[in-house]
Amino acid sequence: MSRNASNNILDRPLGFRATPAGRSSDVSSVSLSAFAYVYSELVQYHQGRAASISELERRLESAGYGVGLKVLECVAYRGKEMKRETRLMSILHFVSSSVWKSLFGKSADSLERSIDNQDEFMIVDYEPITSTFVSVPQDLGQLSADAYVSGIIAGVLDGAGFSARVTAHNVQVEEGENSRPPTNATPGMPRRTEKAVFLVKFSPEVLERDATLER
Amino acid sequence: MATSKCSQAGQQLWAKMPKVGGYTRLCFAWSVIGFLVHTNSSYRITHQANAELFALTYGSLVTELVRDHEDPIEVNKQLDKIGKSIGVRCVDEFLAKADVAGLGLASQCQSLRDTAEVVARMGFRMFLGVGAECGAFSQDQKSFSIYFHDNPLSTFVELPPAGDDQMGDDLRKLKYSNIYCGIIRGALEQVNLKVDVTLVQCTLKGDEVNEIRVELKEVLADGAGDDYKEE
Amino acid sequence: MGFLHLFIVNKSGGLILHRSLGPRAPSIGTNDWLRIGSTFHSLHAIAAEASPVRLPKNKNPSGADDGIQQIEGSGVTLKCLQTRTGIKFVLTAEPGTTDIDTALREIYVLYADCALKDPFYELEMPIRCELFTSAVDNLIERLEQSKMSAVR
Amino acid sequence: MAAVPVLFVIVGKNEPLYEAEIDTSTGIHSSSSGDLSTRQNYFVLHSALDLVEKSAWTTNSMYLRVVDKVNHQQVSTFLTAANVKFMLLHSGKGEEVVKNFFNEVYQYYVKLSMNPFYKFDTPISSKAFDTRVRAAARAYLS
Repeated sequence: MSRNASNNILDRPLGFRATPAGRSSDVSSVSLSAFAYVYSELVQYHQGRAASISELERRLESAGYGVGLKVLECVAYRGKEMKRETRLMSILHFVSSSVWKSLFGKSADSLERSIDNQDEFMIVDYEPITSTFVSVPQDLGQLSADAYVSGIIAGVLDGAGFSARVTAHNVQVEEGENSRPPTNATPGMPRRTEKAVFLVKFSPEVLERDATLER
Repeated sequence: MATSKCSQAGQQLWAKMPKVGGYTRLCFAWSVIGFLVHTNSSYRITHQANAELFALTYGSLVTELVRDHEDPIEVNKQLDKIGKSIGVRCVDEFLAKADVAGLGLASQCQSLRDTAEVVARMGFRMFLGVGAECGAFSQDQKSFSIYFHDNPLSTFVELPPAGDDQMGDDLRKLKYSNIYCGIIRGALEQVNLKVDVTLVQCTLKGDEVNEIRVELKEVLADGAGDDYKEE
Repeated sequence: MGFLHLFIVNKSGGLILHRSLGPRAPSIGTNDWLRIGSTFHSLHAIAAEASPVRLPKNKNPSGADDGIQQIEGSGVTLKCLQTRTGIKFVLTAEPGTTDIDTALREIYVLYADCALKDPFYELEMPIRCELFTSAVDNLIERLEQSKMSAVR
Repeated sequence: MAAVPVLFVIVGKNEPLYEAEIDTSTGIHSSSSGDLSTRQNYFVLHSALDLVEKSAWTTNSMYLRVVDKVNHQQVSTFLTAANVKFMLLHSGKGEEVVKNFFNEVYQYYVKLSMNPFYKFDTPISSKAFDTRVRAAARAYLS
């Protein structure tokens, strides 16, 4: 066993980080730049190994999927109520508020049900952290740098038993649509012209199950 | 723009400083840091990201590398190479933002000791929000170590204990935080300091503290590594 | 009086960005720009050699290579920020324009944020990051407005 | 009367991830004659799985209490947020006691699952996890 066997991760509080005095470090954030650099390298690593734009998006989604499964358990455990989400709307609220707050420090800007098809929902974020400093070049077309986040959402939903296809889309922000002041960008940075729309398309059996529970 | 006003004041104050040895200027710089930013930490980038999302994202990168390369020694090399790609980029942010805050401290890195102080104290604090110390300077002042306890990268990580199984033995040869070495090497190379950087102690292996050893190889005279090419 | 052009030269003298910043900026063809970039790069180095005052190890106080920092012409003022990592940010403006140094430092910060953190930007290559160019325009606009209100 | 051993199994989507037959007084592997991990007990646990599937969607609490009784054996279940099933085959331990045991194990399970090197829904081979689960059984179920 390692020399100080006692400070096994299972004995320390979840998310514990050592400080010289051995107490838990209360610093729960790193600079946005640190995250941006690591994420940029993750994207470049997958871009080097992907043959097409859609494969790059699939790879970023799968990178996020594993994280989503962990985040589901971690956020539920920290919720302390020892509850599980069993209904469609409750898991969507769990994602757009609890998961978003835990990962991005604020809840998603909106959660909407698509009008034309019942199995589709949209989670909107005007300032997705993963594309804070990203400029997708023309030749990469519709690639969204937020595919990693859609993978996280898919991991949370599948884990909870609501399997769904989740895709990230960057959509132009209309004039006056987003009145909230920008939060997580350098002061000199202009306001974002695109928002991230995470399209969640649930599988049929999930909808059936939820319908039976309705009755 | 509050910051730029301070920087002009900082510049005038700085210019009036009598032309004395670097040491006095270094002390002046420390007081400027204290005054301009937080008392207990040097310049910190205002915009933050969740530390656990950061740790999980890095974890996803490392596990992807382990899946693609299997051999832990190769993964260590990849982490160092990825770190270098970050290092050559983040050094400009460090210089630019320290400059805007009127510090211009980086310019005072005449000796390796100053550089060690700046990298350990300001670099780790600015990007990771954690304190790091430097020490163990060699006789010839050519190498030093950076020590830190709080490692945001390895928040949830536990390497399997020795002798668990073959996969476990491999993982124990993995230097999980090796990316730090590439970052420091890349950053210093951009300012003409060719260094070797190795992770010598890691709390994941049961050590008391994380230690990174930095050894100066050569001071590049002309343009900053202008034969820069992707390794 | 206002800003005219911004151009950025990488370590090896290659032009990685040129941008006109205002209506009064004369239009210059891309080939001319490439020549301007490399010529300025070599002039910058020669100036350090030819300068009567030689700084220790040819480094100015900010630790960057010494060289041309400012050129005052009758119709234009040119200012150059040379970074320790060897990149040159050069701004030209009509004489009497203030805040050029502030603009250069802010542009350096924007370069560090919008170009260097973009996964699709390759170091030393021409900057095509749309975030960077719009951030620079936004900065120049802000500085011009603050001058406008100051003049009134 | 020697403490009656319990059988604790963690079941993933469709395979067991962890298994421990625990003599709640000593916490080590029970060597008592009535070897618990007989095929018959696995059959009991297996059939309880279907009952768990059904009640998983009708209640949203993680602790499902006793889902099945077979002669004098009871099956208590705890369902994590990601529908990983903790199942305990015991002979009538108190509801509160079993709940505390499950909460303690859940805490270890979450910490284990956050490790980037642990892949979701794969067998748990960590010895540290095993020793702490046995200690928890001793603490709560003896």
